Amino acid sequence: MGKIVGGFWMPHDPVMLVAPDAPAQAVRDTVWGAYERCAQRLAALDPTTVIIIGCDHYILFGPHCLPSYVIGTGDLDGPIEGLPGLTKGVIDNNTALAGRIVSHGAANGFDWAVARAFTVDHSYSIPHQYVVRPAEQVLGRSLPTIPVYLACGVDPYIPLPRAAQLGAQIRAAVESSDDDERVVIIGSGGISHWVGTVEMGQVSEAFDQEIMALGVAGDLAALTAYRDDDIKARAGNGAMEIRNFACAMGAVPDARGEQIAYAAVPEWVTGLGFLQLHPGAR
Amino acid sequence: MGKIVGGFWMPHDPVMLVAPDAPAQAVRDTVWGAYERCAQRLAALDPTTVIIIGCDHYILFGPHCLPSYVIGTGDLDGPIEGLPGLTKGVIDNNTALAGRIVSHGAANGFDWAVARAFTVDHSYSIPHQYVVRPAEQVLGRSLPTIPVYLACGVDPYIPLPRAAQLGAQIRAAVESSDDDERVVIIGSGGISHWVGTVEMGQVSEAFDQEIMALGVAGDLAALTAYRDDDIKARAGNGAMEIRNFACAMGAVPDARGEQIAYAAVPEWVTGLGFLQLHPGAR
Amino acid sequence: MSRHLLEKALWQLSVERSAKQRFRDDPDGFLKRFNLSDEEKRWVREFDVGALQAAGVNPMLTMGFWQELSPDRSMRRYKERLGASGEALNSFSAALKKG
Amino acid sequence: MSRHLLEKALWQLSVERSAKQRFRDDPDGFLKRFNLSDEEKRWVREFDVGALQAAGVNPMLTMGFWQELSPDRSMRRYKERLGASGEALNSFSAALKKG
Ligand SMILES: [Fe+3]
Ligand SMILES: [Fe+3]
Repeated sequence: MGKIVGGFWMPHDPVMLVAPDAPAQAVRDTVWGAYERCAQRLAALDPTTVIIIGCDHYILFGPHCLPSYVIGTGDLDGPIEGLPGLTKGVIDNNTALAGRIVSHGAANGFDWAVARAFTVDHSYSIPHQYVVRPAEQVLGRSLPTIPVYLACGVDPYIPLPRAAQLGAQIRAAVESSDDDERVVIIGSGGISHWVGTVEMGQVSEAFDQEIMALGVAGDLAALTAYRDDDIKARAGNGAMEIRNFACAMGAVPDARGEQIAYAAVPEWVTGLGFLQLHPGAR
Repeated sequence: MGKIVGGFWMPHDPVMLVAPDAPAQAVRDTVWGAYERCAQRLAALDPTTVIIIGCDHYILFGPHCLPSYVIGTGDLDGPIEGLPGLTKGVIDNNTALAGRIVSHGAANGFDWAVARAFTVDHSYSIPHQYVVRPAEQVLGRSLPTIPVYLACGVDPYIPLPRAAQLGAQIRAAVESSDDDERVVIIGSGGISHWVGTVEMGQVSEAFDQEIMALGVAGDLAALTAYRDDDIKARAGNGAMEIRNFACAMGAVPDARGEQIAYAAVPEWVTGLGFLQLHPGAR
Repeated sequence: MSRHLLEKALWQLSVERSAKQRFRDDPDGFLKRFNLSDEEKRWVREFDVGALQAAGVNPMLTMGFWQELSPDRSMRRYKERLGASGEALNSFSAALKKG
Repeated sequence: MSRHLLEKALWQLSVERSAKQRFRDDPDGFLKRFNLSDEEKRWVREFDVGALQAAGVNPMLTMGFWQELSPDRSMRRYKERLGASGEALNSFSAALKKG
């Protein structure tokens, strides 16, 4: 039987790559150090497969077809963007497990849109290249990494409670597998940030700390109780990405969180939180 | 309260337009006459809105995002193809009702992919231009027409039973509306046809008659019990479009069918069936 | 007014190389293919990101559009066009891409 | 072998005008961007619709590809390339588009 052995929350802030020297050295050390620690912890979980929950920023999907949630079940490459530090190329997927998530979903009321040939964006590639790749180095083996994208950036948004239910469906699908998969799920997203709006550059540390505290408490009910308007007003359109946190938390059985790092970084226009989700007793 | 006041099954065979003179005159009269009768019957239902259930033929959606079902909630134009007889242009949508179907779905376990700006294909435009437009002429008013597309042409296909459930969800959404909408739903699809395979040009009249009989009987359970492999083997990859029939039948309350016309037309590579779905007593 | 068609135009400009080139060569010719009002076309042609956002266009699109195609790509000027002034204009300096 | 990447290539060729032109001008150059084997590239370059379908490629794509880009667009020849012979070759004559 397959198992979700753990999860993470982490940011995918491209400004970090475009303007690496903008914040003070201590801040840079905190953030880059957090990615390294996530990589070490990922390797320590001895996973066989990783799932990254990302977010389209109105590049991958157009207004002619905006899916609520999509999974890459076939060939992968990317990222689509040219960003300093990110290498473009072919990416290893676990097509068998991704296909199982889709067919399990179809039998259980989750109608996945499917990407059979998919080019990922930075919301996948930043966690992949700064956490999954180093963990592969530590383990000396490949970690195929399934992309899932939730509608966080373009409306209609996936409802927050549905994101959590989708995480639970992913867990059920993994657990229905005969293979001894050990799966780690990464919710990729900034906390507060305003993308392209007049408020851009603000960070809402109070909101961020609230979210991190809910993560530590494993309080999925409270995390999914936010209203979209309130999220946008308090923490910006970018904070809609807490859907990815809810999905990851919903996938880890009885998750409790452990904060790895937090930094409010106006120079990188985002509140950056890193957290590990530990499975509880079951 | 809104109501589904009726439905239809009808084909969307582009070969009919490309090679209009290929079959015998009597066949042509049967088929074109059937579209006219459907238009008259549509007008007689005095609808306010039409929903057309179409099928992408691997043009509208690519392998990077294959939705199980999509609805056009905003601006419409098309069709995308240049086909003799079809006029390209802006199309009138009922955005309020389409949006209601999406939000009702989100609250009831149907996660619609959404097309906010959408160019339809011939599976919408053939019924629209040969049935809805003439009905508008008869009625002297506009009939806004919502596009829905089910995954019938490209795998992963929507499961047949799910297509019927989706129809029931559309009905529930319409009935939850305060507006006095009178909605007619059109399942657009060929019956047997092989598209692009070596068998292309065959027609399976036995399969077609079976499907028409299930339509007349209103036997949705039997219609949704076919296995995909059997459909493809007996009636071709094009016959996967009976999903659209199941969706329309699922939307019409206690539907019973009335056959309007059937013609096996190898010259147009398709078995062409026309049927009206009458709501039963409730 | 349609935010959807505005988003369709800006999305094509953000993902299709050939669309970008057509827009650079002949903005009016590019915009003719969209069922937009004259005013909406002007917002696009003149990079009026404030008006576009007021019409409901997704800010991720307006930012990408500005950064890729506007004559003055500065994010300071972008925020100015959105109505920022004073200290708010200087609240970040990095050469932003989408995040 | 990947039917997905073959479908990606054929889908681009069916919907993107600029892709069609690049393929006409320089098929190898167009195909280089896809992570396909030499054999798979040959199937596309040589319009081997039979091999493409055997690899799992959707027949709607192979037909559109043949009708838009092959030197010999006849549907009789298309069916021949799929293995039809004798009477089956003549079972329909219309200039088919997708249906
Ligand atoms: Fe993001
Ligand atoms: Fe069709």
